[in-house]
Amino acid sequence: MTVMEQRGAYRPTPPPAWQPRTDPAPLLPDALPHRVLGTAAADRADPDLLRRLYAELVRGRRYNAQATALTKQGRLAVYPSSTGQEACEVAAALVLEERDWLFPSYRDTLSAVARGLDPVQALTLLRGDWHTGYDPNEHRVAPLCTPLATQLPHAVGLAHAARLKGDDVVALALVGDGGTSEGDFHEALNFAAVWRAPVVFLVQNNGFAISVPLAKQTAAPSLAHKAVGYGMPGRLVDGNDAAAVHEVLGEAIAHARAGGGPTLVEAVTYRMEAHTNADDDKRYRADAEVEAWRAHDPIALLERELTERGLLDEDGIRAVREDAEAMAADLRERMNQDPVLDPMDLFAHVYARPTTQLQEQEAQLRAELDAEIRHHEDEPDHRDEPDHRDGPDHRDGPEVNAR
Amino acid sequence: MTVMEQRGAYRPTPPPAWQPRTDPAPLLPDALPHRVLGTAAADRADPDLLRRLYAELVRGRRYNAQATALTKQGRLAVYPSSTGQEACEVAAALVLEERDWLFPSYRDTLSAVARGLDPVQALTLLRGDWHTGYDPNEHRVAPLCTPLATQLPHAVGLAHAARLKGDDVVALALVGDGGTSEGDFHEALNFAAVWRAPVVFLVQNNGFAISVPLAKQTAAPSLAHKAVGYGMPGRLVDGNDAAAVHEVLGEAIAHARAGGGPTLVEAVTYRMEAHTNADDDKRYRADAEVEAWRAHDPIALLERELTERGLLDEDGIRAVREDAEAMAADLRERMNQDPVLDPMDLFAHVYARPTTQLQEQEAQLRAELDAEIRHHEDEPDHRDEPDHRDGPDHRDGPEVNAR
Amino acid sequence: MTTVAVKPATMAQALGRALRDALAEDPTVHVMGEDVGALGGVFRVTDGLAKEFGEDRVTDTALAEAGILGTAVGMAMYGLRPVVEMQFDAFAYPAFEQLISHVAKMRNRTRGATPLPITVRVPYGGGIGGVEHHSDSSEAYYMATPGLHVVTPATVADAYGLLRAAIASDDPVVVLEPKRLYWSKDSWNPDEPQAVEPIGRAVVRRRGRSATLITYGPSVPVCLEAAEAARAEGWDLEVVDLRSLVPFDDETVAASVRRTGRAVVVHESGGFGGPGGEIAARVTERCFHHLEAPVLRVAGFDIPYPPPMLERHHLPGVDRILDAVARLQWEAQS
Amino acid sequence: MTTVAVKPATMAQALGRALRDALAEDPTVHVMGEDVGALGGVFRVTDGLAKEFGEDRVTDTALAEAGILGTAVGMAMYGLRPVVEMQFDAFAYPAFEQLISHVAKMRNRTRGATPLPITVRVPYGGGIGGVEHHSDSSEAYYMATPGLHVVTPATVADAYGLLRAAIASDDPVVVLEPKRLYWSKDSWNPDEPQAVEPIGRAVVRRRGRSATLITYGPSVPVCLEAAEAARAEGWDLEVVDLRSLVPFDDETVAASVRRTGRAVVVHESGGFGGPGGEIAARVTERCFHHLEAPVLRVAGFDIPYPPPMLERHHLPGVDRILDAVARLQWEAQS
Ligand SMILES: Cc1ncc(C[n+]2csc(CCOP(=O)(O)OP(=O)(O)O)c2C)c(N)n1
Ligand SMILES: Cc1ncc(C[n+]2csc(CCOP(=O)(O)OP(=O)(O)O)c2C)c(N)n1
Ligand SMILES: [Mg+2]
Ligand SMILES: [Mg+2]
Repeated sequence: MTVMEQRGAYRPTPPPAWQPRTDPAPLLPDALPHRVLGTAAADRADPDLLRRLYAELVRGRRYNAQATALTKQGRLAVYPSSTGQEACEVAAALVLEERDWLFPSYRDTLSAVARGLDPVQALTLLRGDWHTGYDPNEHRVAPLCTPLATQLPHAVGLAHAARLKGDDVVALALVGDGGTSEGDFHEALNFAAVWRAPVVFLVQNNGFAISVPLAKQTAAPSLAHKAVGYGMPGRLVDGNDAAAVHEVLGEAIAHARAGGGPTLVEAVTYRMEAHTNADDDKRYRADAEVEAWRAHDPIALLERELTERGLLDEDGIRAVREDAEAMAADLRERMNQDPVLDPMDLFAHVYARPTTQLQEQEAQLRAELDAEIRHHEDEPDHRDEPDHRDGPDHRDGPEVNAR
Repeated sequence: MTVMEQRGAYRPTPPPAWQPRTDPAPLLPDALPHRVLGTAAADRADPDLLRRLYAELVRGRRYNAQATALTKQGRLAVYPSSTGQEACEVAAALVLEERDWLFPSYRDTLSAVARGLDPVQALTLLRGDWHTGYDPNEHRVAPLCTPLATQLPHAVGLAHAARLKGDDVVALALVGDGGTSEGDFHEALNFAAVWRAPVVFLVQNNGFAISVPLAKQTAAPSLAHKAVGYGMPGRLVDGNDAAAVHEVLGEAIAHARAGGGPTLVEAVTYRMEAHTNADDDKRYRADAEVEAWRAHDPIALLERELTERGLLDEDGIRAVREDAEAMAADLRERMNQDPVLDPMDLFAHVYARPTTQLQEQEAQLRAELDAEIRHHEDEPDHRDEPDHRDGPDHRDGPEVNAR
Repeated sequence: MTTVAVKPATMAQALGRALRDALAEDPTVHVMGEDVGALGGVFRVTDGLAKEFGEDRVTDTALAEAGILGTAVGMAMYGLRPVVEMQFDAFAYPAFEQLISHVAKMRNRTRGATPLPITVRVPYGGGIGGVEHHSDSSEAYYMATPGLHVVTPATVADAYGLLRAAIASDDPVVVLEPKRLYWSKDSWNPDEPQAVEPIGRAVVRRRGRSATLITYGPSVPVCLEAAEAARAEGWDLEVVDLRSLVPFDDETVAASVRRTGRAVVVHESGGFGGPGGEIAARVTERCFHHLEAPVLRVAGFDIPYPPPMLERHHLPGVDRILDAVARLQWEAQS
Repeated sequence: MTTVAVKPATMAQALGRALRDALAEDPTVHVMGEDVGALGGVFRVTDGLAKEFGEDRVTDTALAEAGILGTAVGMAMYGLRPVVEMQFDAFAYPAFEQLISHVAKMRNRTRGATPLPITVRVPYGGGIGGVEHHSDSSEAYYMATPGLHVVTPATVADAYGLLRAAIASDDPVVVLEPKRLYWSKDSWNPDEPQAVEPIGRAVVRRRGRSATLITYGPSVPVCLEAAEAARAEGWDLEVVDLRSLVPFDDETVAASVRRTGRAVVVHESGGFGGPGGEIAARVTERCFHHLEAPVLRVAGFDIPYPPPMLERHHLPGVDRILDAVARLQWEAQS
């Protein structure tokens, strides 16, 4: 039986041959988001997993803080922080097998890092020395995707291809609440369901698309309620409860792996910082709202669970923090080094082989750069400057790096 | 209060302040399509309405047959017939008030005609003498729309604009089952729900998008189940039961008129003929399937109801058929006249005023046509030929007019 | 040019003022897009408008560009004049089908019965250190689409004048706003705004006799700088700012090139298939026997827009323009 | 050219044969799109393929062009070679964002780590009496997008050769298939198909000395006809079939124009912002001192594509081409 033949065999039939439609109930999410921490379900959770999640959350928070600091120092062009959303970012990375694929959006560098990517490579896009700073095939992390929701059909296609090949690979695609309004979201979920592709969609509903609150984005009971319209299950989860996100994603992935097809997971969370460093969130939300969410901090939630259950003590917390600091120090140090750039790279990867036209343009730029070097050599002060090493451009005005 | 402020006041709040989500149950369709004819509900139906629907169904069937015949005679470039779907086409037209707007897809000339459009003008697109053959404002019928689902956001925008102006206007937009897969379907429904726009979406699920059966289009329990994902009610109706379609659309329109926002209606029907005259449906479906649907013919269903209840007799049926024949004869006669074309129209409506560039091109074409005329005048045989009157182009090969 | 300069204003402010004046004068004008409300747009062009005119007139939409433009079509069909903001150049692409198949064609399809007075504002071009997909020069796509007008301001006054003209136009107009000029300042009196400019007129920004630089939008200041620098080489360059790509002002451009006998087209957009080909071809058709050298083009390379740290190598700068001027076969000078 | 002609085949058949051979030779090739399965495509190009290779290799997709191309991107990321069919030119527009922001750029974005060997087949152009949105010449959009290759066959043999080359290419290739040539026939031996053509080579279809007609796709036969008719006027026209718009074969084109000294670019696409501007500009840059007259352009008008009954007035025909040739300033002939 081919992959394609596994689809339900709908045939247009007139009444009385009409079948009652598939029962939609199992596809609908619960009324309230699923929670584990602080509930009886936490007892069933694997302590090692909880500790790993905790360590990664702390690292993640530190990573976000460090990246934001680097932005202030002009070392990054822009940084869209995931502070407050670390539970989603981290659980998404940890729940996958090595052979699986992650499709992050532009806000998800943390998830890519938690999956094992070099943090400096993950930040290349935002530093501005190249677009994608890593080989997607190495850790099976697709490029951080800026055109919203466009990565979702990619995840579907990859998962479908893997299934066609008979490989046991699941794709997990991340998208924001705002991104669900795009046509590509719709088309991706529909293809996934029709093809029963092994893909899981995680919507991080952080309440805003830049300044636009969810109420202007959708009138649906929840974003997870969109799932039934594609014929896949929709799940709602507390996005600040790392154990719950991990559990719900884990079930969805297992379902996909078993040939059950895609799942849509909505994680309810909150963006604690501005959209990016260039954004001014005072314009569109009240401090009180942000403060209210502080009481539901993903790290605090997990820390409380672990300490109350005696799975973590002061020493353990200190060790985790020290590890995070070491990561941050390393990141800081490496990001403080200027990247070495070769302007000729502009022409290297447009096509497999540059066209004659591009070769001409390459020669033109090379001649210009040679002339620049000669010019520098004439001025003794500059003789020691590295060639073609450019710093980030000068910027002014609000939001020039808004993404 | 402005239109915009009427939206539900979602605020991102952490637990325990989480509200249980809106109950999705009222937004979900019933398991089986709604029916009126042949059920107890038929007793409640207005006899006059049923008779009007019947007359229009018969006219509609005749109109489809006539248009198909005109295609065979080369009088139309192509015709996508709605034979079998007349109940949807006709109910959609009759359920609207005069001030309301209809947004048809390319298959819905019948609906436009039932709304009052001159059938010749409605066929202009398919004859090929111009694109839209009528002034959309005259009968409030938007242009027949070929790029699938792109008319849906138009309907939403128009309904929204009317509401902003305080006008009591509802828009009804038609789309096929295939069209629901397009991103524009998703974006239109989402905008409609967020804006609570007075718009109703009618999906004619006729089982196929050209050759592609519904099972390859969606895995959803029904297309109406998509509604809950936008926060609007979804209704499922027997698309061959004119009374049921009229009732369900009527309720949805009343709901929209009262400020309740949009509804998604899925009508289950069947395309009895090939996709267009240029299509070969033997390639993708069995005769038996088509035959099975013949037993559920929209005209027969309504005729049975009317005659059984004594609302229609032989004379009544004859009168209706004669009226339909007269319409067809008139259509045939008028379509057998060559349209008078002015090639200069090519430049007349590109912009409000032609650019100098277009004026130059206009002059060029005029000179060419003058030369052509001079050439004709030199050959006495052609002297009586009307100027610039072009017939439909020569066509060959399969599906060149597939749309 | 006759305005009394009161204080310098930025292009972003002038654009905002144009929207405000249009909203105030004409109740059918509606501004819509992502983040145009409370935030005032990511470039702050719509700052304060939602407060002044309310959410019904200045509307934060859901995040879906085809939906934004598609609903704008319906609104225009009902008599409104929507002004749509696309947040960045590359994020207008999802709306491409609506733009090409409906916005550009609706008047034609309906024999004039359904004109669509829609303004589509698109911040475009690079030079601001934006990460990928935030610096595309997409004008070639719009130019190749009959039924659209395409304008792009290079000065604060033109930003006001062209945007007002676009909104007033009964035809759809794509207003390409050069991102890197948003904070450029001019002496411009916001209380006596420049008159609405008719769409379709180029302007000579600098008179010169040796050769003509034909340019628009973000490259205008670069060309003016190049023209200054060229004086040292003995070249007196004329600079024509097209302002409107569609319709194209053949008269002004050809008159200049006939006078100078040499021309270079300058733009950021990639060269191949970019606006420069059309412009060079038109000029050559009209001025062939006045030309001492082929019309040359200085454009972005034929590559995807580079990352921030490399963009300066991509963007046409003064040196590259002067190099092209030097290649205008001066030895042939009579 | 060395193939033994056995029986005439249509371009549609040759394209189908190219797909079949590619599917048979390379298990990573997948064909996908609307109605490509049981129906064989609305132009029957994929006739029989689903039956031969199964639904997993030749897949009827849901009706969503962005979804089709977007999933193809993911499939290519996993090592497949998707061949995507867009049903008609104007129905490729919904996929524009995926094409521009991902398909064209992915190799570049990832420094070569993620090439996308995707073929996008787009039936294009008019002349078949199609109703609106079924006859667009959209090549200008693709040409202006670095990262894409763009080819278009004019002969049955090239249809096979170019499609095979496109599928074999490690870069994305847009194959523009001239709708009105689908049923054109050539002597072509389907059992000894023409060798795969390298992408990027123009070909001289007819030798001549008076002037060069530069053209491609659907306009090639028209130009050949015009060249025959021109003999009566004493003109011996050379006809260059570009075959590949990107990369552009400057060498072949410039060599021809240097030889003849005069050139006309002919295409169906609208003139303004269309391919002709780029071509004329390139030729002029390279051949300026060989040109006796400016390179002229014969193109579709700058209007939305006309309804079937009026399309013959829009399409460049023999007379319009000869008119342009007549305007090549023959009086200046030395
Ligand atoms: C197609 C597209 N349109 C617009 C943008 C500009 N933009 C970048 S982020 C953003 C908001 C995204 O909101 P959401 O999807 O909720 O993700 P979040 O930022 O909250 O993580 C917008 C509008 C974009 N990147 N892509
Ligand atoms: C955007 C777009 N893609 C493709 C097509 C070509 N096409 C015309 S009709 C059709 C099938 C439509 O199916 P459905 O929506 O179910 O409507 P039906 O024909 O059954 O009435 C297709 C693919 C189109 N018109 N527009
Ligand atoms: Mg968000
Ligand atoms: Mg259908």
